[in-house]
Order: sequence, then C-alpha cells, then structure tokens
Amino acid sequence: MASATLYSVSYDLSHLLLGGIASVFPDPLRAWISNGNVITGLAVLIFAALLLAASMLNTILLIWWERKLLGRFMDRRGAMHVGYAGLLQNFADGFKLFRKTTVQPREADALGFFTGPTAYMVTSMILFGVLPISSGWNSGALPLSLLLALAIFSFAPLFIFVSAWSSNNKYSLMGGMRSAAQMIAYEVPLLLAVVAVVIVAGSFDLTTIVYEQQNYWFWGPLFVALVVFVAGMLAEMERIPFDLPEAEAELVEGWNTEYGGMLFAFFMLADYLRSLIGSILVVLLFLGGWTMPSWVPSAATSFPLAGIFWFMLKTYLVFAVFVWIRAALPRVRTDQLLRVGWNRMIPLSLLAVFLAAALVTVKCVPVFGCLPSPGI
Amino acid sequence: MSEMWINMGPQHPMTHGLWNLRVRIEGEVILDVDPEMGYLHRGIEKISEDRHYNEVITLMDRTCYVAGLAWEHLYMLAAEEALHIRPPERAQYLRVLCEEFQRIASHLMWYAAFVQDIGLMSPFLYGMRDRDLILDLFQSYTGARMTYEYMRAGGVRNDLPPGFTDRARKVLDWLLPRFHEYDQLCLGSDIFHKRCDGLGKLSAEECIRHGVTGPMLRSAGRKRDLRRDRPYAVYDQLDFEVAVADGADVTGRYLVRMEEMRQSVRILYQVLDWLDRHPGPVMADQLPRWLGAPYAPVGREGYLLKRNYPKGVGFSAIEEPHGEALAYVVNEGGEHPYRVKFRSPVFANLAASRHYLVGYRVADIPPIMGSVDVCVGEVDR
Amino acid sequence: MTTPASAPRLARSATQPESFRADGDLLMAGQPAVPFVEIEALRVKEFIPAAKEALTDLIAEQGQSKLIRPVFNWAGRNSLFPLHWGLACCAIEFAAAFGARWDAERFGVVPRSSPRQCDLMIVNGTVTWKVAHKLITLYEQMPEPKWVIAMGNCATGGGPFRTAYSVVPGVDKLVPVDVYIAGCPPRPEAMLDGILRLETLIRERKE
Amino acid sequence: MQTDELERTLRPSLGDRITSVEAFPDTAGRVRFRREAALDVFRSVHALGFHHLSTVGGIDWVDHREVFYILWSDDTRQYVVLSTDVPASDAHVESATPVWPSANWHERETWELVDITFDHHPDLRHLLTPDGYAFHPLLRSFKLHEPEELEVKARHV
Repeated sequence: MASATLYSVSYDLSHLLLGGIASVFPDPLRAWISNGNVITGLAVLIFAALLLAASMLNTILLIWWERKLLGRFMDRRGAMHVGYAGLLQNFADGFKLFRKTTVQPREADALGFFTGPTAYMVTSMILFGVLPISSGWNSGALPLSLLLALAIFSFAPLFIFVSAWSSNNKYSLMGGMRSAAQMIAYEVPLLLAVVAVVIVAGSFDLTTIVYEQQNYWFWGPLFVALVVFVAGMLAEMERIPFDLPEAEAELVEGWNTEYGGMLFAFFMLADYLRSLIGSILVVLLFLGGWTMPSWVPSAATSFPLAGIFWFMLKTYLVFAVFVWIRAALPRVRTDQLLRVGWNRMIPLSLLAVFLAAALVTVKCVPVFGCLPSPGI
Repeated sequence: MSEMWINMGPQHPMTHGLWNLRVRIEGEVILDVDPEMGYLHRGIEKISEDRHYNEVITLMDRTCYVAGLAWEHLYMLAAEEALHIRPPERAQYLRVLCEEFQRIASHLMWYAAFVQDIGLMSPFLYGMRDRDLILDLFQSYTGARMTYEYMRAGGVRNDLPPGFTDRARKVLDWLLPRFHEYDQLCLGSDIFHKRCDGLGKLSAEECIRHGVTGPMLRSAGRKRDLRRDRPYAVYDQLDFEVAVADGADVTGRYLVRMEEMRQSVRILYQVLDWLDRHPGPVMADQLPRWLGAPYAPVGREGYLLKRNYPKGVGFSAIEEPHGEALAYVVNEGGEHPYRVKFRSPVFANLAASRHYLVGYRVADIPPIMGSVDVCVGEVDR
Repeated sequence: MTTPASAPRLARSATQPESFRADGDLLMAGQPAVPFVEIEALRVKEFIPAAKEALTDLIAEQGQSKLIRPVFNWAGRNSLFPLHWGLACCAIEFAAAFGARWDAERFGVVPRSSPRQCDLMIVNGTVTWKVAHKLITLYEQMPEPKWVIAMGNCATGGGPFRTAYSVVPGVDKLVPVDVYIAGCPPRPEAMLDGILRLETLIRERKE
Repeated sequence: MQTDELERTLRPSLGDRITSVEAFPDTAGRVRFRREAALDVFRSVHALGFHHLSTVGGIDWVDHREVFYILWSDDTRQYVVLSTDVPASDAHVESATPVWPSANWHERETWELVDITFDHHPDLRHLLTPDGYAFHPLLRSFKLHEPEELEVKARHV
C-alpha cells in the first residue's frame, strides 16, 4: 500500500504526543514514557477513538442512505429539509433523542431495562475492532477474526430478550421471544455458509480471506453460500422480510416499544451498526473486500486510500440491495420464518459447504479460474 | 406462555382507526376476540334529528370518511324517497360517477393500508399517490378532497366543469395499468401468498348467518351485489360484472377488490360517455322551497310552507365500497327528519370477527383485519 | 435536585470539600474520615436511578448553556416524531401527508407507533369522551419535551359534532395544545404548515 | 314478491300474530307483528328465504317505541321490513339472535341508544357508549345542547 496505514498514523500521533510530554520530565520518567509499550498503548487508544468516530459517522450516513433510497423507491424524496438533501436529519434526530427524558415504566426491571440496550450497542461497536477495512487498516489482525466477529454478532438476541423482558410489556415480550427464536434459527445456516468460505479460503482471518479472492471473488463459485449468508444476515439484522420482532402491524414497535429517548437511540444506532457490519461481512467474504479485479485499470486502484474507497462503495451498494429488498417484499410470519430457516436454509447451507469442498478438491473452475492457494 | 388478554387498540398500528380489538392468546394462537367499539361514536343519528334535510349531508361525508360520496348517495336516495322528490337523470348519472370514483378511491386507500399491514412498504405510497389523482378530480367539481357536500335533495349541487370528462378519462387510462402493477407487487410475491392464502376463512353460509356483506361475501363465491340485484340510480343501464372469487380468505378479498376497481373503471367509461352526450339539468325543478336547495337561503317562511308537506318514509340500500349500506329516513312533517337509521356494512363485518379470527395467530390479525377494510367512522357513527 | 435517601452519599460527599483533610493525619480520633472512604459500593438498584438522575440533571444543566441550547433547540424542532394513530377523517389526510405527493418525511417527520418515542401528538379527528382518558394516558406516556397539534375543527372545538352528547368540544379541554389547524379536514399542506409553525414556535420559545 | 303475496304466505301459519302487512317503498312490504309472537314470526320469515338480517333499529314515537328489522332474501332479491310496537314503559322484545346471529350487535346498539331491552340476548353490553352510560340518546326526550349552554348551566347550579 502506497498510502499510510491507520496504524502508522495513530502510532506517529502517539509518538508525537508522548515525545512532547516526555521532554518536560526528568530522565527516568521520560524513559518510561517514551517506552515503546506506552506509545503503542496510546496508539491503540487513538486508533479506537478514530474507529469509533468513523463507525458512528458511517452508521448515521447509512441511515440517511436508507431513508433516501427508500424514498426514491416509494416515489418520494425522503429527508430534504435539514442540511443539504437532509444529510443532517439524523444528527437532529440523535440530539433530540439525547435530550428527551428517558421514561422507565414503573413495573420495569431497572437493571435489564438499562443494561440491555447499552450492552446491545456496545457489542455491536466491538465488532468494528475485528473487521479490516483496507490492507493495514484494522485494529487487530487476529488469526480467528471471522470467528470472533460472528461470536460477538450472536450476542444480540440475549440482550434484546433481556431488554424486552425487563420492560414488562406484552408486545415487547413477544417481540423479544420472536427475536431470540429467529436469531438462533438463522445462526446455524449463517455459520455454515461462512464455513463454505473458510474451506475455500483456508483461513479464519478476514484479511487472508480477502487476499484469497485475488483471482476471483467468491460470490461466483460460492453463490449458494452467498444466498444463504444474505438471507441469514437479513434475519440477524431484523430487516424486512424478516423484521418480525419489530413487526409494526401487530407488535406496535416490537421489543423497543417501551424505550424512548437515548435508549431508543441506542437501539436504532445498534440496529444500523449491525446492518453496516452485515454489509461489510458480505463484501469481505464474497465481494473481494477492498481489492478490485485485475482488469480494472491500475489508476483506479492506486490512488491514495483507494482500498477504502472501493470498500465503502461496495458496502453501500450491498446495503442498497438490502434496502431494495425492504422496499419490495412483505414480511413473513414467525412460524413460516422458522420453518424456512430449519427446513430450507440448513440443507441449502450444507449444499454450499459440499460445493465448497468440491471446489477445493477440483482447485480450478473453467469459468472462474484457479484458486490461488491449495486451500486447506 | 400461558393465556393472556392483549389490547390491540385504540392506539395500535393495526387498527386503522379508533377501536380496540381485545384478543385472548395462548402463545401466538388466538383463542377469543372481543372488539370494543364506540371510541368514535359521534351520535350522527341523533344530530341528524336536529338538522334540516340538506344539512345532514355534512354529516354523511364524515360518517365514512373514505367513502363520503357513497354515503351521501345512500342518504340522498332515502331522503328523496321520504320527501317524494325525483332527481333528473343527469344527476343520477353524476351520482353514479361519484360513487364509482369513490369506490376506486376507497379501495386504493384499503390497498395502501392493507399492504402496510403485511409489511409491504412501498405500495402504501403508490396507493396514496394514485388515490390523490381521483381526489383531484373530486376537487375539480366538488371543491373538496374528502368532505364534499356535493349531493342535494333533488339532484347535485353543480354540473361538471368543462373538460372534466377528458381529464377523468386520462386518470382512468393511467389507473388501469397501475392495477396490474399492484397485482405484480402482491400476487407475484411468494411471501404474499404465504401470508394471505387460507387466512380469515368465512364461508358464504357463515357470512350470511352473521350478516357479512361486500367483498368479504363475494370472496366466498356468493354473487351478491346490490348494484346488480336491486339496481338503484341508473345501474340497470350500465354494463359491468360482479367481481367474485373463491377461497373466502384474505387473498380472495384482495382479488375481489382489485377486480371491483377494474369494473368501476369500466362503468366510469360508460358514464363519462353518457355525460358527454346528454347535457341537461342537474337539479329537479319543482323543489319544495323550504329545502333551500341548492342556492336559496332557508327563511322562516320556508318552514311555514313545510307544514302541509306529506309525510313519508324513505328506505335505500346501496353497495358501498365496504358492502351493503342501508338508510332509513322517517319524515314526520317536521323541519328535520324524525329518525335516521343507517346500517353500516363494516359494523356487521366486525361483529362477526370472532368467526374469522379465532384459531389463527397474532401475526395473522393485521392481514385479516386489513382485508375487512375497517372504517371506524361508519361503525360508530 | 432531590436525591433519594438511599443514593445520596455520592452527591453529598462531593458537595462537602471542607471535610477533606490532606495534611497527613488521616485517621485520628474525632476527625471525619476522608470522603472517598465514605463512599460505599452502591447496589445496582440504587446506582442506576442515581446515575440516571445525575446524568439527566447534567444534560439539563448543559442544555441551559449558551452553546448547547441552540443545538438542542435545532434538533428538537427539526425532528418531530408524531404519534401514529388515527382518530377520524383527519387521519386520512394525515396519512396522505406522508404519501408521495406531500411527503412529510422531508421535514424529518416520521410517525412512530409507540408514544415513548414521540414528541408530537397530532390529534387528528373527533375526540369522544370514551377515548378521552386514553388520549390523556397516551399524552402522559410521551416523554418530555412534547407538543400537541389539534388538527381540524373537531379537535379544535368539536367541529360539526360539537352539539353531540359524546364529543369533547375541543381537545384543549384535555391536554395543552400548541398549534391549532383549521379545516374539516385540513388539507395535507395545511398539516405540514401546522408542523412548520410548531417549528417556528419552538425556535421562538427557545425551549 | 308483492305485498299481498307476502301476506298470503305468512297469514295462514301466523294468523293474528301479525297485525298487518302493508306496502313499504322499495321492499316486499312491512310486516307488523305482536311482540309476544316475535320468535314465531322470525322463524316463519326466515323459512321464506330471508336469511340475511341487514339491521335492527328502534324508533321512539314518544308514547310507544317501534323496533324494526330489515331482512334480505337472495332468492327474491328483495328486502322486507318487520316491525313491532312496544310500550315505552315496558320496552322489551324477544332477541332475534337465535334465528339470525347477526342481530347481536344491532340489538346491543338499539338497547343502549333507544332503550329497548332484548330478552335472552347472549351479551347485552354497551357497544358504542361507555360502560355505565346512563342515558339513551336516541330517545326524543334526550335533547342536544351547545357545549357552552352546558357549561353555563353547570356554572349556575
């Protein structure tokens, strides 16, 4: 990569800061401060702050993107009034919700009522720590980053159920139970679809998986896995057609019926964080991450921050597909959803695993080319 | 989960109005339902006894606010019979024009609300968008979008503005292909069929036992349409089919309403042609002066003239967009109607809700109740 | 700020800096202990309300500052979530205002079904005595700050049904109303105008 | 079906339980019956093919009250009106729900608005007015007021 990585930026920043501070202290203290470990520690903190800011900004932008796209699908314009083309609308919403009183229902369980949304939000944020955004732009190059990401991702039903149960509302409770059932049912095919990718890529490391897609992106040969993954992701993100837990027609607002003010903002933000992460995972696993195919002219891939540009473009396009699905499909029913999950999705995902194994055995596919490495 | 009662309403996104569906559920299965009405009971029948005959029209628009012109027509048919007035033919054609346009507008409103109930978001906007075109037409000759006060005892208030029929035809030409698009969005989707097929079953015999009429009855295969069975106004001179479906379920009701809109378009083309060819008066000549219609202010002497006016009873029934609506007007010679009684189709359709809801799931309530097309204004009156 | 009996130690010790003695003789007899010794571990049940209250107060206090207040005002007036419910005829025009032609979402107006997430109650129709107490409950369930728009003649003063036995002659008999919209029913643009007027009102009142 | 035909069909079985069969505009006719024989009349009319009960309503004629039932037959495609008079002091009539279940809500409404009790009704509760509402608005003695009048009255009491 020609450009500076996020690491080096934050490391330099940390070095600069600590160097400045250390210079005023006498020697033993200065030596301790300018120790490499302290600088690295501060660099990680700066990095985390930057990442947090970036993820929040992107999430808010994603909400705007969805509102505008939905508006266009529905023959109207979406937010227009606040900021240019409504860009500031979500900031207004956020500030307003921040100012609102948080009402705690009298019969609600205080512990669950307040920790549920917070934990939901925090677990969604942690995920950004393991996802690479471009080469060198990740916080921890963990060898098992994919597994960790999915593990954290599957925390959510617990917290949703806790907050739904503790708000002591029948609609919330039903929404929470549906949510838990649905997320658990779709966890299995989701993981199996990921297994297909892992078999072909031969690694649990997301960065490695991206670099394994140099010759061809995985969406072609692993199309079945992609379908299963997208369907499972829709269920995990609770978007139409699988948005039963907050099915507006029967369950008022689902599990966040009793939540208002900042806690509701947490839910909203965490939902879209998860949507963003879902889109990012699709890009990383199936659409080649930040890399572009070789026929793309090198001018388009070599400008500064080109990796991040292509990566974000792909992410937003994938999310646009999710919005398109939301605009075009009705909602399914709980039992149908679960039946589809257990009866259709799991066989399909097993098929995807089988196909992946076959691909690794054959190594070369006529249309797509050969695998870069022999796989597992 | 053990049994529990949940209140769906009065503020609930499913209700589309102000009523409360109390549901007893076990898990997600419905064991019993008990609709609780009356949150919008405005005493229209009582206020009507306090108003002059033409003033009741104001209330009729607000009785069913998605089908105001149909209710005006209903009331006018009964009141004219009670007052022994006969409107000219052009006025009757104009009323049929109003009613059929209103039927399309009401069904579009239903479509918009119904698809939202099953989670389909964009067609809500499409339905509202196309409904607005019809409301524009209404606005061009009645002056209002929803509360028209257009009909009068003895005819209608005013004739169509110049160029109306061409504009109306343009709207109809636009609407016909839209119905096809709606069908593609709904019937083309597997999830729609999964959500709607076989839900809310109510056989024709059950429908009749419980007084259910309109698209719900026709979706059970019974071809009852008062426009055809008991033609009022000029429906006997118009050519149309009665839309029926089999299945007696939510999909059936969807099909019936879609087909009804197409038939309404067919009727409207005929009516517009007739109106082009037959100019004429839109108010009856020899109107009793105390009616004050359409322009003359009602003076004190006008009511004195009323004294010797013959008594009468008016009875009318029309096929409203929701079903069979019925009006009963008693004229006892006073300035005001002595008693006005309305029969709302949705009232009876809702009363039977126990028979088409029990046994289904909570998630099925929105599509089923959506397919009933609840208009609370005419239920509570 | 009134603090509950179980949770005030944190707050009280923070307001008594004079008891802090930093001269080394920490634990002499008769001397008050240093404040951080006094702080006991709060139970979660006590901590959450206390922390919540402290935070709310902090936000309210910050909200009064010259820097933050305009931002909150701007946010509050530009993102009014109305309660999604329909009383009568005006509800249809209310829905039409969210349709493709008028698109109230342009102004950040998004209807929410749960009163907890709303800041604006649009009373769109006739209010009867039977629904009156439910309307008041809904109003009370909405968190502060909140506004009410009486849409149409019925909500303003009973409209054509004002003589009826079952109709509340004007919703201002039940809840405080900020903006009245005339019309029976008001056209969608009249409703949007009412919302924009409410925005002006919020800006002028500097709430 | 004409009015005289209706009378010819009904009279032999019901005898003097129906007081008169008269012409009524746009319907097959109006059958007036004695309220003691309500269920017999309902069953006979139901047997004629009038399976669909459109509505039940009441009229307050000050000295007495009238209950009317409007029915529809799919065979003859006609409406028929049944009506009976009940004294205002003792306004009750047998419920039509055993014959036409759809009468349920219509009778509840008539009960609360016109104050006519329906005997053996399965579920005679308030429908449109709030529970415990003590008035019967559709009686002639119930007058409407301007809200200001009510306020003025309340102030002077």
